[in-house]
Amino acid sequence: MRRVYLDHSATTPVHPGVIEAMVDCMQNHFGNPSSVHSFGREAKKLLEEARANVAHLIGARPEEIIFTSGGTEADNLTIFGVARAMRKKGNHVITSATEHHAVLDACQALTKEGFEVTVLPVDETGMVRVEDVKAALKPETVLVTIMHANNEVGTINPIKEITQLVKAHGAIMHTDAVQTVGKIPVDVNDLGVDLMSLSSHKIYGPKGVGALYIRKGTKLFPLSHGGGQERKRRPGTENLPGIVGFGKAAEIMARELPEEMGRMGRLRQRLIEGLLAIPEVQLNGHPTERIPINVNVSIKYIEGESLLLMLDMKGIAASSGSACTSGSLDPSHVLLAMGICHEVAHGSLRLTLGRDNTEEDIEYVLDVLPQIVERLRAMSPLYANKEG
Amino acid sequence: MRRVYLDHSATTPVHPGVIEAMVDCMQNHFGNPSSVHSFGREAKKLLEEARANVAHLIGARPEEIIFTSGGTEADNLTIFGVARAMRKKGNHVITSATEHHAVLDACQALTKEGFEVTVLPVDETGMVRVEDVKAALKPETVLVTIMHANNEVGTINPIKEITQLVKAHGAIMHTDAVQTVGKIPVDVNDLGVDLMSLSSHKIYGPKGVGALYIRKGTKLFPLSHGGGQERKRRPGTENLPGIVGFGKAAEIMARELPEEMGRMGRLRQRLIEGLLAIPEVQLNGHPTERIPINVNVSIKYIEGESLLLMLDMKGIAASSGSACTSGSLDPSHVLLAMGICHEVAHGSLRLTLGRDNTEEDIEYVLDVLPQIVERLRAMSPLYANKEG
Amino acid sequence: MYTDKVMDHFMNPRNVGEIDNASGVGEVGNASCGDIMRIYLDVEDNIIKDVKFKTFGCGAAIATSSMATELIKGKTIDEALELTNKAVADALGGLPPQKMHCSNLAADALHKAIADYKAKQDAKK
Ligand SMILES: Cc1ncc(COP(=O)(O)O)c(C=O)c1O
Ligand SMILES: Cc1ncc(COP(=O)(O)O)c(C=O)c1O
Ligand code: FES
Ligand code: FES
Repeated sequence: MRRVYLDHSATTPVHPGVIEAMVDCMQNHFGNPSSVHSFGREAKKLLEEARANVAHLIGARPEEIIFTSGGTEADNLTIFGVARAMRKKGNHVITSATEHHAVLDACQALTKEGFEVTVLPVDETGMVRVEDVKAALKPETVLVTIMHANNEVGTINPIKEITQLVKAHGAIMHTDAVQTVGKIPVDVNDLGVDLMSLSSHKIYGPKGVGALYIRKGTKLFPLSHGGGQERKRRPGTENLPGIVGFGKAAEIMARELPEEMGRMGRLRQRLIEGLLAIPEVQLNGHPTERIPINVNVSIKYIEGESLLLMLDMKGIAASSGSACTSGSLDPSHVLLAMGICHEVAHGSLRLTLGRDNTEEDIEYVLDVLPQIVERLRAMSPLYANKEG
Repeated sequence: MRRVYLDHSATTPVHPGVIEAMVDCMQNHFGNPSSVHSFGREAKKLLEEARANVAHLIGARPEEIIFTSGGTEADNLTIFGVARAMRKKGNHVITSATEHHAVLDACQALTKEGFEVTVLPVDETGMVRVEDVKAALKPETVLVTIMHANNEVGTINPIKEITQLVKAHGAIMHTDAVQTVGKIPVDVNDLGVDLMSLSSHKIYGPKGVGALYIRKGTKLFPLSHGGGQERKRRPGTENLPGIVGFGKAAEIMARELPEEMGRMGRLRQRLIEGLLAIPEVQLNGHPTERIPINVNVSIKYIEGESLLLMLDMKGIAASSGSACTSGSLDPSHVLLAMGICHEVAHGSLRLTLGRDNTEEDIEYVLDVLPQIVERLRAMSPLYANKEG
Repeated sequence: MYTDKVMDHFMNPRNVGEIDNASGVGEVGNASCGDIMRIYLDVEDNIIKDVKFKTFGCGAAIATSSMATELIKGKTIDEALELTNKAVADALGGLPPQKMHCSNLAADALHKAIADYKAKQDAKK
């Protein structure tokens, strides 16, 4: 059976060149980068090469990159690390309603430490309004964290404008760029942010490794303690194979991005057109300000999990904001924040493209999907009600 | 040139079978374990197989294992997680002077949150005295964390006896078993501990992954927040290739341990004998209660870093507790805690054995080392003084 | 970590040893990391005819000792006094940041040895 992976915002396949680099690292350079001897020095060299590659991808300097165990840790390190370090200056943090749980839940936990957190709303396309940020800034505001692009609907926030406001106000600006890095051009100096979270497994690197960009001079307490690794900001023996893989992925992304961005955009347009040709399907998110790999639609009168399972039987991997897929009782907080009602959120389908996808893959999906939709709708009392 | 790696307590080479399992995971099962579709389910299956293998190695149940980014995170998660969760019950924590920095520094940081920390001394072999634990237990004691074996001198602590006291007192017992798991038999139920830290890269698995054993019913706050992974105790997309590698390493260790333990012990005895035949060399640590891979000696009148560099020129990788190798101003806190003076600590040499080492490796070291010692002593003003 | 120059002076240190009845001896010990360096001078007509050292310390400590002795051999006392710690480190192609304190040893020991020589000369007068 044909297998079509369309869940690249959840995770990506590991690039063959990345696997090769990791195997070389594990077979030939397994030393501990802290060791004095040649095994250690070779490992250290690989570590610093990877750091340079990741820095290059976002226009940073290598010494401004520290490696973490993933995007979640980078987000948590920022939120707890900066807020606690700035506690004397103020106790107010601003974030937005569509952030990843790593940001939202960390901010929520901050409130138990005496912080006040403002969660900004988004408009119906999922975008944070610059004027809302302006209105929320207070003398006590020490940190603003707004994601670069959303993982569910792909909407890109106006981070550059927001950052200008935040910096002029004297607060620290962080953006979770897990979903944009490697997909659109991202430059820390163009955006002006102080901190930026990255994750390797979203850019064809291995899982379990990420990075935090920390602009020189930004104060941050570590989340954990131990050896002096990563400039004392992130202790523990470095995940060398993971970091080497991440570095290789960053190098490949930097090279492929210009061409892939265009190709993804074209596949995406074809997919959206095809999906909107099915009756009662709506596009969620922003029509243009969205990352080129993201398609998110709501297919009315059906529920996302059943849809995913039927697609899976046809070899198609996708995801949904349905409550039934989340393990919790509520559908996607992102779709709800955009003002989409529960019922429509339940029928959401996210298809996220990647470098292995072809036009044939898209045609296959557009061939299979209408039949599935029809079958599910035939079973749905909502659809029956509506017709009746 | 012959290369002899004798720094297995710093990190180990990755076992070829581990690399193979990781490559298979990355090539064929790259899904996100949280995904509904087949890619996700395959990943989830690998995750749970690895968990079962790691659990088996220490006699635990799979649901009592959570994966972390390494030993450092497992230690920090325990110390902050348990202490904060038990805050209402008491604010006293007990640890020992020879713990890894991941434990010592985390305990130090706890004092800023209003905890009182007792750091127990050790005897001249590096062992914690059971009666000292008994004397230190107070009504406010909520957590005791004592390492199973020390990473520098290899001394094994009487964890079973200590745990009995601690449990009878109603406190929670943690042991950092990073240096014992895979080297001697370790069983969580035999030891009776509530929590145990493990690290993959010390048992021929990849760096950047570890585990925390948490006995059912033990309360613990997470260090960071986000997705609900690892029973909400450790969020973030799972480091699947790392975890799969760790699981494979655990499986191999469980199989090889009985035989390797004996072989390591024999190589170690030969090495110790040969080293003690050099004049003015002393063995650091316990004569018998030490892990079979550890040799730690002090070679008087010479400094450890120069010794490591000269050994390195001969292809031999080792480590030292000298201040000059630490990047800080003090020599090893472990050797100092054992009552060894600065000068003798500076001349310490740690050789830690592994599964690739042969008798020939040991003879090579014993052939090369005396000449190096002679050269360095000829340069040493301390040796001159002594002779003069 | 170390430059090739450092490794060369570490593996093949110049002027290791002692001088019997030296014209001047200087010893410095950096209590912080326990390293000790001793320099022996043989001075004739205000010129350093020979110099030897003994050092207990890391690779950088040994290499800087060796380089410092090389740099002043055959120089006048006044020229030798001008030797700075930085000059020694530079001559070695630089030292890692955490090792800069070791380079302070060599020039300091030398200056002490010269002071000892001068004191001995004054005593003779
Ligand atoms: C926007 C965003 N932030 C953070 C994360 C978390 O990254 P990681 O999976 O590496 O922990 C993800 C992906 O899960 C994400 O999409
Ligand atoms: C006793 C002990 N605990 C903890 C650690 C830290 O483990 P990791 O390197 O996986 O962070 C180590 C090794 O460095 C260790 O030897
Ligand atoms: S209908 Fe079963 S989980 Fe929602
Ligand atoms: S002598 Fe100790 S660091 Fe150089």
